[in-house]
Amino acid sequence: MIIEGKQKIWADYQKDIPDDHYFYVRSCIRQAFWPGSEVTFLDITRNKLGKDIYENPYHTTCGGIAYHSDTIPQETAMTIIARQFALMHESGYENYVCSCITSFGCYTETLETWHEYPELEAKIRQYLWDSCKKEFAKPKYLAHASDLIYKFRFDIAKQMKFPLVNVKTGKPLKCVEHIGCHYSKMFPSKGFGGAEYPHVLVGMIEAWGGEVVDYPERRHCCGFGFRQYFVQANRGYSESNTYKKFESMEPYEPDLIITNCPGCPYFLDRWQYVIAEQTGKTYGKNGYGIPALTYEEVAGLVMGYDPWDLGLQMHQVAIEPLLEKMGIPYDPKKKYQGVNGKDLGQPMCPSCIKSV
Amino acid sequence: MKENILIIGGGAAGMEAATQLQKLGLNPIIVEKSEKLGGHIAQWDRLFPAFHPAKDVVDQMLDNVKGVDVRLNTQVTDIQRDNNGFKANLNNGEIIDAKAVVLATGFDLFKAERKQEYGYGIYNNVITSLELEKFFRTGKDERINNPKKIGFVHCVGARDVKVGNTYCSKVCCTTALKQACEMKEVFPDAEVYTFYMDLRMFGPGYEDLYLKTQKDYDVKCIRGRVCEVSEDMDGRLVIKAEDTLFGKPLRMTLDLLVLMCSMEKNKSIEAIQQKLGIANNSDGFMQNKDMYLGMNDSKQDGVFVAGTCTAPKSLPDTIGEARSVAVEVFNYINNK
Amino acid sequence: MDFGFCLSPSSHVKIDSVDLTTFNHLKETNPDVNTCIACGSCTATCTAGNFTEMSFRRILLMLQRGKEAEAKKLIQHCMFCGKCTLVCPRGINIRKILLDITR
Amino acid sequence: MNQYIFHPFVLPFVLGMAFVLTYCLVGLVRIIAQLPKDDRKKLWRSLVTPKTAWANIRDLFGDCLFHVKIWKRNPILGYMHSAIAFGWFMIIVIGHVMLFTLKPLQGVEVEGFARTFTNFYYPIFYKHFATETPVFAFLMDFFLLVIISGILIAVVKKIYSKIVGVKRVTKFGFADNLVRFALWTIFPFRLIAEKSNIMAFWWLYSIDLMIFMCMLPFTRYMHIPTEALFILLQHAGLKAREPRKGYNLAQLYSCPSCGLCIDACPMSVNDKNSGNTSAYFMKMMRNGDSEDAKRIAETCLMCGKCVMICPVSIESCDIKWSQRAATPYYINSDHSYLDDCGCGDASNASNCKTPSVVYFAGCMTQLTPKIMRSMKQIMDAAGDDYEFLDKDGGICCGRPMLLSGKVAEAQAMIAKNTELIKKSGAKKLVLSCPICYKVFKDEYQLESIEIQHHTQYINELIKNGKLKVNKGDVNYVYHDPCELGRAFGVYDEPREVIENVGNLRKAKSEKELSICCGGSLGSFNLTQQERDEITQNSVNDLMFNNPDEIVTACPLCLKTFAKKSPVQVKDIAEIVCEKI
Repeated sequence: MIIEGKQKIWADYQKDIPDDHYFYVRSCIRQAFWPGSEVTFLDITRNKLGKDIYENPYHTTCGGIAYHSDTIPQETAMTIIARQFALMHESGYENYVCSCITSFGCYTETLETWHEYPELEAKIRQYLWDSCKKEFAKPKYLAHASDLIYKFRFDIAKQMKFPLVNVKTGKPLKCVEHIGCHYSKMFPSKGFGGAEYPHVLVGMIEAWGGEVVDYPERRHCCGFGFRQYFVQANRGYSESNTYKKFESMEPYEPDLIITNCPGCPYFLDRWQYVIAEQTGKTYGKNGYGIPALTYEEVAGLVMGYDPWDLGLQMHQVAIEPLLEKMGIPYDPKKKYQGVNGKDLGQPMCPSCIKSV
Repeated sequence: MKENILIIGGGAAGMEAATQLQKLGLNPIIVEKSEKLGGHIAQWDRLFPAFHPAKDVVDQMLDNVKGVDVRLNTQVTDIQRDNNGFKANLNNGEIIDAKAVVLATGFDLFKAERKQEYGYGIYNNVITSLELEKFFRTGKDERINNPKKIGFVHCVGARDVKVGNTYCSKVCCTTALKQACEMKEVFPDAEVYTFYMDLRMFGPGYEDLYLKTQKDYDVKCIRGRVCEVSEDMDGRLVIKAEDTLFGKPLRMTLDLLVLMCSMEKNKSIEAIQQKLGIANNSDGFMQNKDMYLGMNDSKQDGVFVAGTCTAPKSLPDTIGEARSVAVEVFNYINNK
Repeated sequence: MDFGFCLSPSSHVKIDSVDLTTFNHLKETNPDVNTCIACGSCTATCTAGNFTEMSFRRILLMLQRGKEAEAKKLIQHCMFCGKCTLVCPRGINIRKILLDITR
Repeated sequence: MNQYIFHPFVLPFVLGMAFVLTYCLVGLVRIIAQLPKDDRKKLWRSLVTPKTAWANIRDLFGDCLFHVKIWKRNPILGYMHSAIAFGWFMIIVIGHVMLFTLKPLQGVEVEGFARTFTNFYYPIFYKHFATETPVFAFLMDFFLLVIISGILIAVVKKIYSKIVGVKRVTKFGFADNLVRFALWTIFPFRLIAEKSNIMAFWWLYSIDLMIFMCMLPFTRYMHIPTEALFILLQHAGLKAREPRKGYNLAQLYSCPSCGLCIDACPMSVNDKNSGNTSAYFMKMMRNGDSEDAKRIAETCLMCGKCVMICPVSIESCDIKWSQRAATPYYINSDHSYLDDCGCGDASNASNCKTPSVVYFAGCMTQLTPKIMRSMKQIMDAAGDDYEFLDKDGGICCGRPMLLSGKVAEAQAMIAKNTELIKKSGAKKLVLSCPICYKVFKDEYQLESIEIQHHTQYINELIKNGKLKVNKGDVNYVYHDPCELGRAFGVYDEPREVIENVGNLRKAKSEKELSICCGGSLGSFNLTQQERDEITQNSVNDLMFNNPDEIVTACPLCLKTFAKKSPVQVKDIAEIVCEKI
């Protein structure tokens, strides 16, 4: 591997991210999968980095899942997006930041389509007015939330308490970075580092002391793929994609996987359990899996947030070995306790992969 | 006094045009931006289809242009029409008056790093066809360490809208097979694969080369474009392609991947080209008057084109065009 | 546990691990096997191909891609009539190769 | 024992004779034992059936002693062979007859066992032990000289074979050469010994005989005793079965390696391939050199010319076929798909009338549509009701499969085609391809359905006036396809047809001597280039009298010749069609 070659590409694929004042929109499924992540993101940006980040309570889904599942037409999806942009405009913001990669893809695609087909933009403007009586507006900047963390990765590093280093060996943790397909595969110029060698997560890993694992199936989709998952009979196809990635990364013995998409950490996490049940195989050491975390969770961990506050108990793959490696203190008793100390109930113990 | 003919470019087309123009009693002046004549072909080791040493051809051409006025390390910075023809300013301060201009500016090799998925410049064992020729000439390339499995990718930067080049680069197929055979000669134990979209063996003896490649050299030609290259734990290359004839995706590990870079228009001449009013054709190369009877004429009076500045061409094609441009220029001068 | 779905096998041909013994053996006695250009003439004219999936072109590829069992299945349909050999533009002695594969 | 009835120099001879007799006897028993039961029965029956018994006697004398077949082919070689064989035979016969008239030199009478023992060698060395009557002396000397004259020809042939009209001769190893040298010298030594009575020559004569007889089983000269058995077996109607057993073994040892087949073989056009001819094949099979023999068995075009030309009538193609059939296959054929295909089933066509003729074009004809088109026009013009069985592609006739030695596999195709043909209800089957014709004639059980090749069919149509043709002035030469000519002797019908539509010129080699086109499906191993050489040679032969067009009656020959011929190549149906 010639790192200079990658650096050249990374330098070529940079984009402008404004320094402050962001309009934040959430992801539908992340709130269910990883509720701690978005909270942590807002906390880090607002309270640790001191940024102005606004969340409008009236914002909705971007329509992406319905759009990619062929259940709503493009115009409908675009009108939903136009409404989100209008909310931003009404709130006095022009830097649009979304939490979801699917959304990011939809927004990028929509903006590019409007750019190429102004008549479509005019049509949507009319639809927006007809349906919501809202003024059409486009954001000045569009960013994914991970772009922000990437931008401020060194500021976070300054506040870092637990770098991505194995405290026992002193060696950097081996981190697999997994980028959501819709981050830059559709529009390489819209993502940090482009489509082939994205830098957005690599930058975080490097800044926080980890070592990036570049394995042959790095580019491969996590296996979510919307329709492949939604139909139960097709789920084996989804699972097989994940399996392919794990088979490819296994020899590198990664310590964790960092992702920036709602679906990826979910599938990379849950399918490990399913693969273990079906084949008896686990990819971590001693019967554990490889933790697949969101970038916010990783940022939270290195900055010293309590693992259970970050919502790491939501992961099927036990997180404890990683915490031990990083030397992060945690209270095993509190794993399944809610914020008010209420018992959340433990998951049914899987027969193969270790959950504690 | 002999009429001056300004030839921009001292590669195969420029040298051959100068040779013929001199024989026709005109005074060709070659302006070459690099430090020596020969162009791309001088970087080549052997030529398809019969593995003829390129040096023999280049040396013969160099011998032929002895006595021709040659300016090396020189570029045309400005060119204007005047009553006598053209007035060209060179970057060494010199001004050349010429009756006609022959653009023999050749091509640029596609920059392989632009096809990011092939990882040129990122993975250690991905090299270009030109670098392989250098290895054949010098026997030295630290990336080539007794490879056991070698792959060739055709059409890198050609027939590909993703890099903006929709044309076929014409010579890469034959070059790939030639180089594949040569690799087998250097490394007889290696398995050599070529990944092609179509094998375009258009010239005399080329199809025989193809047959020889398959039969005598045991090179395996797989119809399918390599779509993805990665590195494995041992630093070997993992490639993915579809075997389209078999109808199944395919993956394999290679020790060396050679990218058959296509020809692209020489961009360094664009300013002068604009000054002369020569447009580009749809492939981005210089436009000639028409592709049948006016292939050496540009749409501008007194400006002629020869060789790969108008389209990808093989060496024999280029030499043929260079000879015909000499006749065109000669007729132009005599009819004036 | 039954999830109602399972891992689907990879459709990739993994050239690295393909067992080429049969093909290489064939190649020793019939160097022609390398020279197929996949024009499909043999398949188009095949008498057995009129009724079955028989295709010499595919059989050759199957042997090179580790699908020997499939190749051997197809070859069972051959009638050895020799039309393929007559139409091959590369002059490959197809009938002989087919016969050799079955040995 | 008196020196006049015994001398040690007879011992080498006695030893040799005892050895060769034992060897032959054991061999005979072995071959007979290897025969399948049915074949053995056939053999016994043939020996007592007057017809075959007579043929046995006729051929034993005609072929083994007089070499009639060689005489016909080449009188010089015929004389050479019969001089040696018949001369020697006569010397032995007369010698034994003489035994009763001989007077021992010392008047010593011997009785009992000694008498029997002396009888064994007495006629061979009689001059040393006894005086003979002048008539016998003359006869003995005469036949001895006849033999020597034959040997002289052999010596000349060895030195310069072209003088006796043989281009290529078989190349032999040490043993063969040694025995040949022994054979050549036996009789001159005997002559000298008899005339001079020098002891050394008696010794040489006897040792020569010993060498000849002891080495005989290991050389081509084994054909001398084996041929007699082979004639009996062949007349019994036996067929080749296991490659190196029984009848085949007799055939293998009956081959004299004379090499006549080398010149005859179309492959010999390239000297490199003359090693693939039957003479060498038989030799390899005898030696059990099976890898090479297997290769040759599969290289042979199966054109049958070597069989036709063989002075011993050895069916070498059958031996090659039995070698092919003995090859094990690890993948068996599966033609079960034929069961449900309604291929070529034209019986549901619009005309419900039963056709009088069913036409089967065959695979090869599918590649030469002009033959099919011509045949349709001819049948239309003749007004015959016909059904075109494989109009939309049919099933292979099974002959190519048989040629690869697979009998059971071919049955699937034979059965399906039989079913389709019978279903048509036609009384006549017309074929365009001699390859099909061969298998339909040999293997199909079509009962009352008459099988014709289109040459025969067209000839019949012209003869009975159903087809009117005009005679043109084109000069044609006709190529006899192997599987029509040599296999079934269909020589006259095509020639009659051609003479009806144009002029027939002769080729250099015609009819049973016709040279294979080189395209034969019989060969598996020949490369395209090797085939091309054969084709070129065959074309040259056909062009001998500068014809305007080459006519053949086989789609494969047609396709093959078209590549190399300087003039147009047409099928006989095509030229007839042009003249309707």
